[in-house]
Amino acid sequence: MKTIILATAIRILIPLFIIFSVYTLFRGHNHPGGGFIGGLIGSIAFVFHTMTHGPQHTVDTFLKLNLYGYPRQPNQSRSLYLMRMMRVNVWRRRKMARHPEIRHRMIRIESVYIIATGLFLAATSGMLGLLSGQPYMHAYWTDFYIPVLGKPGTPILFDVGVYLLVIGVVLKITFVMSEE
Amino acid sequence: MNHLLIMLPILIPLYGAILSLFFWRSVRVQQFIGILAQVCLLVATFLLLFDINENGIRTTQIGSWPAPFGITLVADLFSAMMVITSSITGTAIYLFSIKGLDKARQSFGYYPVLLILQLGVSGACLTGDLFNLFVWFEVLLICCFVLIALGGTKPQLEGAIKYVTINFLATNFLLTGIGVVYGTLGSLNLAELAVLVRMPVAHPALITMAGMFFLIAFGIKAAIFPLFFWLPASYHTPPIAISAFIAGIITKVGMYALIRLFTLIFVTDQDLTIPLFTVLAGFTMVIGVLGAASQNDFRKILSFHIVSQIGYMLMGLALFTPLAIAGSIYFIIHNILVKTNLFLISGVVARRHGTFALKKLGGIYLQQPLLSVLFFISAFSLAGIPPLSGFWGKFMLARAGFEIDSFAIVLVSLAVSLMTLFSMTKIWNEVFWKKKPDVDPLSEVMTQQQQRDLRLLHLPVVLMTGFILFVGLYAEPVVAMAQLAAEQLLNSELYINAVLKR
Amino acid sequence: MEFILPFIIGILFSASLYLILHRHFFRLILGLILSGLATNLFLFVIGRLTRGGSAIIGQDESVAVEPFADPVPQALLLTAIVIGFGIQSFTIVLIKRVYQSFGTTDLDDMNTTDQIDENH
Amino acid sequence: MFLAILAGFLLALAAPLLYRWLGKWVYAPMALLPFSIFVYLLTLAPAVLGGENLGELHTWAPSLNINLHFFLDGLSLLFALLITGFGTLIMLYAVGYLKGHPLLGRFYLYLTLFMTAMLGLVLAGNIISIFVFWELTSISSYLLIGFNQDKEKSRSSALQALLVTGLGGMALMGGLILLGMAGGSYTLSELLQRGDVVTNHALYLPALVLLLLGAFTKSAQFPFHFWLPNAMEAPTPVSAYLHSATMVKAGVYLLARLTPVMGGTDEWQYTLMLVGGITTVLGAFLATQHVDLKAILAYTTISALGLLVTMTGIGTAPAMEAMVVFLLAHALYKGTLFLVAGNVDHATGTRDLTQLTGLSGSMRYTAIAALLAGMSMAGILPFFGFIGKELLYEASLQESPFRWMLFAVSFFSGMVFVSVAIALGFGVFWRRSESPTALQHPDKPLLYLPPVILAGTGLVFGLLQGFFVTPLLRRAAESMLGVEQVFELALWHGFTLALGLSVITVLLGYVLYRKANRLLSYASRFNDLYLFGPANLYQLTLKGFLAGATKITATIQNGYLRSYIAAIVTAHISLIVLALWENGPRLELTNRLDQLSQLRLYEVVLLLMLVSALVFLFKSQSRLTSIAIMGIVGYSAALLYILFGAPDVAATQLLIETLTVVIFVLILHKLPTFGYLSHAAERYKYILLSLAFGAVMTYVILIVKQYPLDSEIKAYYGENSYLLGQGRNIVNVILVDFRAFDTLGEIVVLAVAAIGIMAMLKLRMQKGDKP
Repeated sequence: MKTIILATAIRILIPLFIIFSVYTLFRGHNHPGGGFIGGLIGSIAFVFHTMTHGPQHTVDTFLKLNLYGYPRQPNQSRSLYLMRMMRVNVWRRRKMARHPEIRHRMIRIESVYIIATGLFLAATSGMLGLLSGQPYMHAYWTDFYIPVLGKPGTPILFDVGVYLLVIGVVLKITFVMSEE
Repeated sequence: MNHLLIMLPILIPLYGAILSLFFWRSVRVQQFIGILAQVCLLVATFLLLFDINENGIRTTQIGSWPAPFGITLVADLFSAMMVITSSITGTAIYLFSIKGLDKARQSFGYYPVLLILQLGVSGACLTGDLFNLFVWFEVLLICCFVLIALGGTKPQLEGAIKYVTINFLATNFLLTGIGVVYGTLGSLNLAELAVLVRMPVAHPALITMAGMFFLIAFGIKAAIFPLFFWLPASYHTPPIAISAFIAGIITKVGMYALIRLFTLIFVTDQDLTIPLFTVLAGFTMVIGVLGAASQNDFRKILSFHIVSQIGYMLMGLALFTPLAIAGSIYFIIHNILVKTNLFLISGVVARRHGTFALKKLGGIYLQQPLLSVLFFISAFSLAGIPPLSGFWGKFMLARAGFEIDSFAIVLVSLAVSLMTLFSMTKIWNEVFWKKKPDVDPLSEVMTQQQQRDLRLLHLPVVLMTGFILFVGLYAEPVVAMAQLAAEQLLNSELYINAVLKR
Repeated sequence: MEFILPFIIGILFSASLYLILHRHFFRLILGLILSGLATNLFLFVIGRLTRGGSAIIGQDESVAVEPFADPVPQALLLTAIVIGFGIQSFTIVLIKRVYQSFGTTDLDDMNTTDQIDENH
Repeated sequence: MFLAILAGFLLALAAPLLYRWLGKWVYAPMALLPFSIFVYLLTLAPAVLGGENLGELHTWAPSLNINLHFFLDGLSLLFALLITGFGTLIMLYAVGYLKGHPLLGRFYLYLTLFMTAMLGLVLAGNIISIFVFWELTSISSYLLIGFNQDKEKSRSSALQALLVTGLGGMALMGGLILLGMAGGSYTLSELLQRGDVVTNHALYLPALVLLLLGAFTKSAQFPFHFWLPNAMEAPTPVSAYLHSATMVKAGVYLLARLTPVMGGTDEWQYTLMLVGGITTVLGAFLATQHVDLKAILAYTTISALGLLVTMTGIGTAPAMEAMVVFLLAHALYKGTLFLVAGNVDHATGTRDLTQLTGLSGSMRYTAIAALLAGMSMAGILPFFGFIGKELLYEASLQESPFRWMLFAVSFFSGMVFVSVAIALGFGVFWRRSESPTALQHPDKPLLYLPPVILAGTGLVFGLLQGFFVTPLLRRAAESMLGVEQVFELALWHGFTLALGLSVITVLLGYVLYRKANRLLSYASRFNDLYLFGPANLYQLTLKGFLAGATKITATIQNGYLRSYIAAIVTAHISLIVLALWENGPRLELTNRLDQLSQLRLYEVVLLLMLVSALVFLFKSQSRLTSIAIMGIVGYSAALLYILFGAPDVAATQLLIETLTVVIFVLILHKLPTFGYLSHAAERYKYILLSLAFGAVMTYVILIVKQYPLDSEIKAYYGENSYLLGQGRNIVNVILVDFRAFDTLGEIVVLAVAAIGIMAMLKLRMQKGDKP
C-alpha cells in the first residue's frame, strides 16, 4: 500500500481535508454537513495517513507537542520562571531548542483527551442556559455573522464538540487497530 | 433551580465521566472522582425525590423547545425511585471496585464507563421522549458490552458474543418500533403519543402492533421469556463488580421502560396485552427458577434468578391494578438492591476462596460469620421471607392478583417463591454450612494486605444490606411511595398535563 | 419506487437474519451490519418519503415550503447510523478477539458458559 | 407487648456478642428475658381472666393495612405463658446441654429469635403479622435443625423442614390474603366478629384450603408429618422446645384462633377430623416401630398434634375444653420427656431404647422427672395428663355420627401413649438389670432441674387445678368458641365411663409395652409400604424436580446462539401476527400499483444492484469480496437517501460505510475463508424463518404506509428552524438544537465504543478472571 505517490498525496491532502472538514462543520447549520460529517471527513484523512504511514508516524506528525524547559534557578521567583518558560515555548522555539541548558519534552496528545474535550464542549454548551435559569441546552446566539462560518451560538459550540469527539474516536479506533 | 434539579442525575455522572477521561492515566484520581460523583448523585436524587413527592411530576424541556417538539425530561415518582436505587447501587459498586477489581481492568476506562452506565440509567428513566429513550438504552448497551468484555477472558468473550448479538437485534427491533410509532402517529413525545392513542386513530391495531415491537425490544433487555437467553449466558462471566452492577440494574431498566410504555401508551388493546403478559410472566418466573435450581454455580444461580424475578415484575404489569403496579415498582427497587448485594457477596466469597463452584466451596458459616449474616439476610429477602423486603412485593402482587381473580398466576408466583427459597438454601447449604472439601492449607493463608482488602470488600455489602433491611423492616415509606407512583402511572392525565402544560 | 422499497427492506431483513443464523462468525457480523442497514432503511421509509425536496430551507425563504422531506426520520436516522457504527465497530473487534482466543470460526463451539456445571 | 417482642429480637441479635463477653454466663440474660416476659404476662393475666381482650396497635405498613397489632385474649395468653415459661427453662437447659460449644452464642441467637417470633405469632392481632412471625419461626427452626451444620443429615433435615413448612407458609400467605378479602379486614378482632360473612363468602373455600395447608404442614399433620421426626436432628433443647411444645403447635394455634372465623362449616369439621384422625393413628402406630428415644417422642408428638386437630375439628364445647387441657398437659409432659431423653443421650451417648436400662441409680433426679412425666402421659390419677385424657374421651364420646371412630382414634393413641410412657418413664430408669448403662458423666443440675420443674408443674396443676389453670383454660376455650364457658376441671368425676376406659387404656398399654419387642420385629415388613409414604414421595419430588429442571434448562439454554435468535425472531413474528390477526387492517395494494409506473431507470438500476449484491454476498466464500459487497450495499443505501432528499444522511452513510470497510480491512484480514457450516435440514428451517421475518417486516411497512401521516413536528420544525433555530439545514438544527440531547447521548456512545475497542485490543488478561 505504501507507495511514495500515495504517501505524498496524502501529506498534501491532509491539510485540505482538514480545512474542508472544518468548513463542513460550520457550514452544516445551513447546508448539508455538520459536526458528524465534518468530523468524519477530517478523521478519514488521518485514517488514510495512518494506513499509509503507520500509527506512530501519524502521532508524531500531528499529535505531538514539543515543550521546552530548563530547571528553575534557586533565586528565581516562580511567576518569573513561568513567564520565561512561556516565552521559550511560544516565541523563541527554534533558537532555544539548540540551547544547551534546555531540555525538551514531547507531549503526546492522547486521543482520549480529544474525546474528553469534545464531550466536555458538547455538554458544557448546554450549561449556559442551565446556569441562567433556563432549561439545559437553551440556545444563545450572537448578533453578528462571521463570514463563511456563519452565526456563532451555543449550538455551534455543541457541533464543535461533536466534531472533536468524532475525530478523537476515529483516531483512537484506527490507532489501536493498526497497532494490532 | 427546577431545571437544574432534574438535570443533576444526568449531569453529575456525565461530568464525572468527562473528568475521569481527562485523568485517564491515574486510576486513583478516577476512583476519587467516581466516588465523589456517586455521592453527589445520591444526594441529588434524594433531593429530586423529595421535590417530586412535594410538588408532583417535574419536567424540563431541553433547549426550551416546547413539549411535543423538543425533548422532555420527566421525573415522576417511579423514575425518581429508579434513579435513587441505581445511585445507591452505583455507590456500593464503586466502593467494591476499588479493592474488588484488578488494577489492569481499572486502568482501562472502567470508571468512566461505569459512570456513563449510571448516566444511561438516569437518562433512560428520566426521559419523556421515545427516541431519546432509545438513545439512552444504547448508552447502557454499549457500556454493558464494554464492561462484559473488559479483560477479554475466554468466558467473557463467549458471553459477550451472545450478549452483543442478541442485544443488537433488540436495538433493531426498538428502532423499527420507533419507526412504526412515528409512521403511525407522527410524534415521539411520550405524553403527546399518550394523547394521540387515546384519540380515534386510523387503526387501533397498528398501535398494538407497534407495542409488540417494544415488547420484544424491551423484553429482550428485561430478559423475559422467551427472550432471556443472553442473560444466563453472559451475566456470570465478567468480574463480579461488573456483573453485580449490570445484573442489578440493567434488566430492571428494561422493565422500567416496559412499565412506562405499557401504562402510558400501549393501553388501547388490553384484551390482548393483559393475557399475553400474564402468560409471559408465568413462564418467565417458572423457567427462570427452574434454571436457577439446576445450576451448581453461585453466580449462575443468581443470574438465572434474575429472569425469575423479572417474571414477578411483569406480573404486576399483567395484573394492571394500582396495587399490582405498585407491587412491581416495589419489587424492582427491592430486587435491584438484593440482587446486587448477592452478587457482591458471591464476589467476597470468591475472593477468599477463589471459586464460584458450589462443590468446591464451604465452611464460610464458621469462617466468616459476618458474611454469613449478610448473605442470609439478602438471600431470604430474595426468597420473600417476611419481614424482609421481598415479602412486601410478593404480598402486594399476590393480593392484587387475588383481587381481580387471577388465581392461577398468583399460585404460580407463590410456588415459584418456594423454589426460590429452595435455591437460596441450596447456596446457603453448600457454601456456608457445608464443610469445605479438600482444603488447601496454602491457599487458606492470607497476607495481612489481603485480609485488609477482604475487610474493605465487606463495606459495600454492609451498606447495601442496611438499605435492604430498611426497605424490608420499615417498608412503609417505600410501599407508600410505590403506591403513589403507581397511581401516577395509571393516571396518565397527570403525566400528560405535566408535560404538555395543559 | 416507494412501492418496491418495502419489499427490498424485507429482503434485506431476510438476508440478514439468514446470515446471522449461520454458524460462521464472519457471516454473523455481515448479518448484523446488514440488519442495521435494513433497520435504518425501515426507519427512513416508514416515515413518508418525499422525492426531490430535501429538508433545507431555501436562501430566500424563512420557513420551509412543502413539499420538503420530513427531517425527523432523517435526524433519527443520522443518530441511529452513528450509534450503529459505534456498536458495529465494537462488534467487529469483539469477533476478532473471539477468533484469536478460541481459534474457531464456528459459533456452535461456543456453548460452554451456558452449560450446567456437574455437581453430582 | 411490642416492647417485649422488640427486646427479644434485640437480645437475640446481641447473643453472639454477649457470648463473647460473658462466656457461659450468657444464659443469665437469655433466660432472664423470657422469664421477665413471663412475669409481665402474669401481671396482665388478671385482666384477661376477667374477660378483657387487651390490644395494642403500632403502625407498620398502614398503606397495606399491615400493622403490628397485638391482641391478648385467653388463647394467646395460654400460648404466650407456655412459650415464655418453657422458654426460660430451655434457656437454662441449653447451656448445660451445649456446654462449651463454640457456637453457643449463635445457638442462643436462633433460639431467642425463635422464641420471640413464636411469641409474636401468638400475640399478633393482624393476620398478616401472624404470617410474618410464622415465617420467622420457620426460618429460625431451619437454623436450629441445621445447627450441627457439618453433618449432612442435619442439613438435609433442615432443608426438608424448611421446604415443607415453607410450602405451607406460601399457602398460608395466599389463604390469609383471601381471608382478609373475604372478611374485609386483616385485623383479628374485627375478623372474629365476622365469622358469618367469611363462611358465606365465595372465597371461603379457597381460603380454607390454603389456610389448612399452612396449618397442617406446620403442625406435621398427615401427609406432611414426615419432616418432624427428621427435625430431631436438632440439639435436644430445640426438639423439646420447638418440635414438641411450641412451634408445631403454631398450626394448632392458628386453627384454634380462626375457629370462630372460619370454623363451624362441614368442610372445616370433616377435614380437620379426618386429617387429625389419620395423623393420630399413624403417629401412634409409627411410635411403636422405633427404638430411638427421640423418634418415639417425635411420633407420639405427631399423634398428639393429630388429636388436637381432631378436637378442634369437632368444635363442640367439651371438645374445645379437652383440646386446651390436653394441649397444656401434653406440653408439660412431652417437654419433660424430651429433656429427659436429652439428658440420657448426653450422659450415655446413646438414645437406643433397647440399650438403656437401670439408669435410676446414676441419674436420680432425671429419673424422677421421667417418672412423673410418664405418669402424666399415661394418664395416671393425680396428674394433669389424667384430666386431659378424661376430657378427650368424654369429648370423643359425645353424640355425633362419628363417635365410635373418634373414640377408637383417641383410645388407640392413648394406649400407645401409655406404652411409651412406661417404656420411657419406667423402662429406661427403673427396670432392674444386671448391667445398668454406663454414664460418661454424672447428672448435672442445669440438665435435670428443668425437667424436674416441668414434671413437677404437671403434678401441681393436676392437684391444684382450680387455681389459675382452670380460669386460664376456660378463657382459652372461650376464645375459640366465641361464647362464655363455664367448666370446672376436677381430678375426680366419680366412676364414669371415661374413668373405666382410662383404666382399660392403662392396662392395654401395659400389655403393649410388654409386647413391644414383638411389634418391633414386624417393623421391617412395612418397609415396602414406606416406599409409597410421603417421606419417600418428598425425596422423589425433589429429585424429579431437580432432574426436570436440569433437563428443561439444558434444552432451553442450550448454548447455541442461533437457536436463541431463532426463538426470539419466532416470538417476534408470532406477536406481530397476534396483534394483527383478529382486527388488523386489510392491506390494500391495488391502488398503490400505479406507483410502480413512476419507477425511473436509475432507480431500477439501483435496486438491481442491491439485490444482485445480496445474491453475490451469499455466494461469496471470500472475505474481501464480502466486504466489498457490503460496501456496495451500503453505498446503494446512501444513494437511496439522496434520492429521497436526505443529503446529510447520505453523506454520513457514505463516510460510515467507508470507515466500516477500513475497519474490516484493518481487523479481519487475517480470518480464514469460510464455508457453510449448518446442516441442510437446519438450513431450510432457517431459510423459512428468515423469509417469514422479512415478510412480516415488509407487511408492517406496507400497512403503516397505507394511512396518511400528518406530523405536526415536521411542520413545526419547518417553520421554526430558521426563525428560532438560526439554521437553514433543518436536519442539522434538529441534531444540534431541537434534539441535541439525542446527539449528546449518541456521542457518549461513540466515546464508550472507542474506549471499549481500545480495552478489548490492548487489555489481555492472561490468567482466568479473578473475581
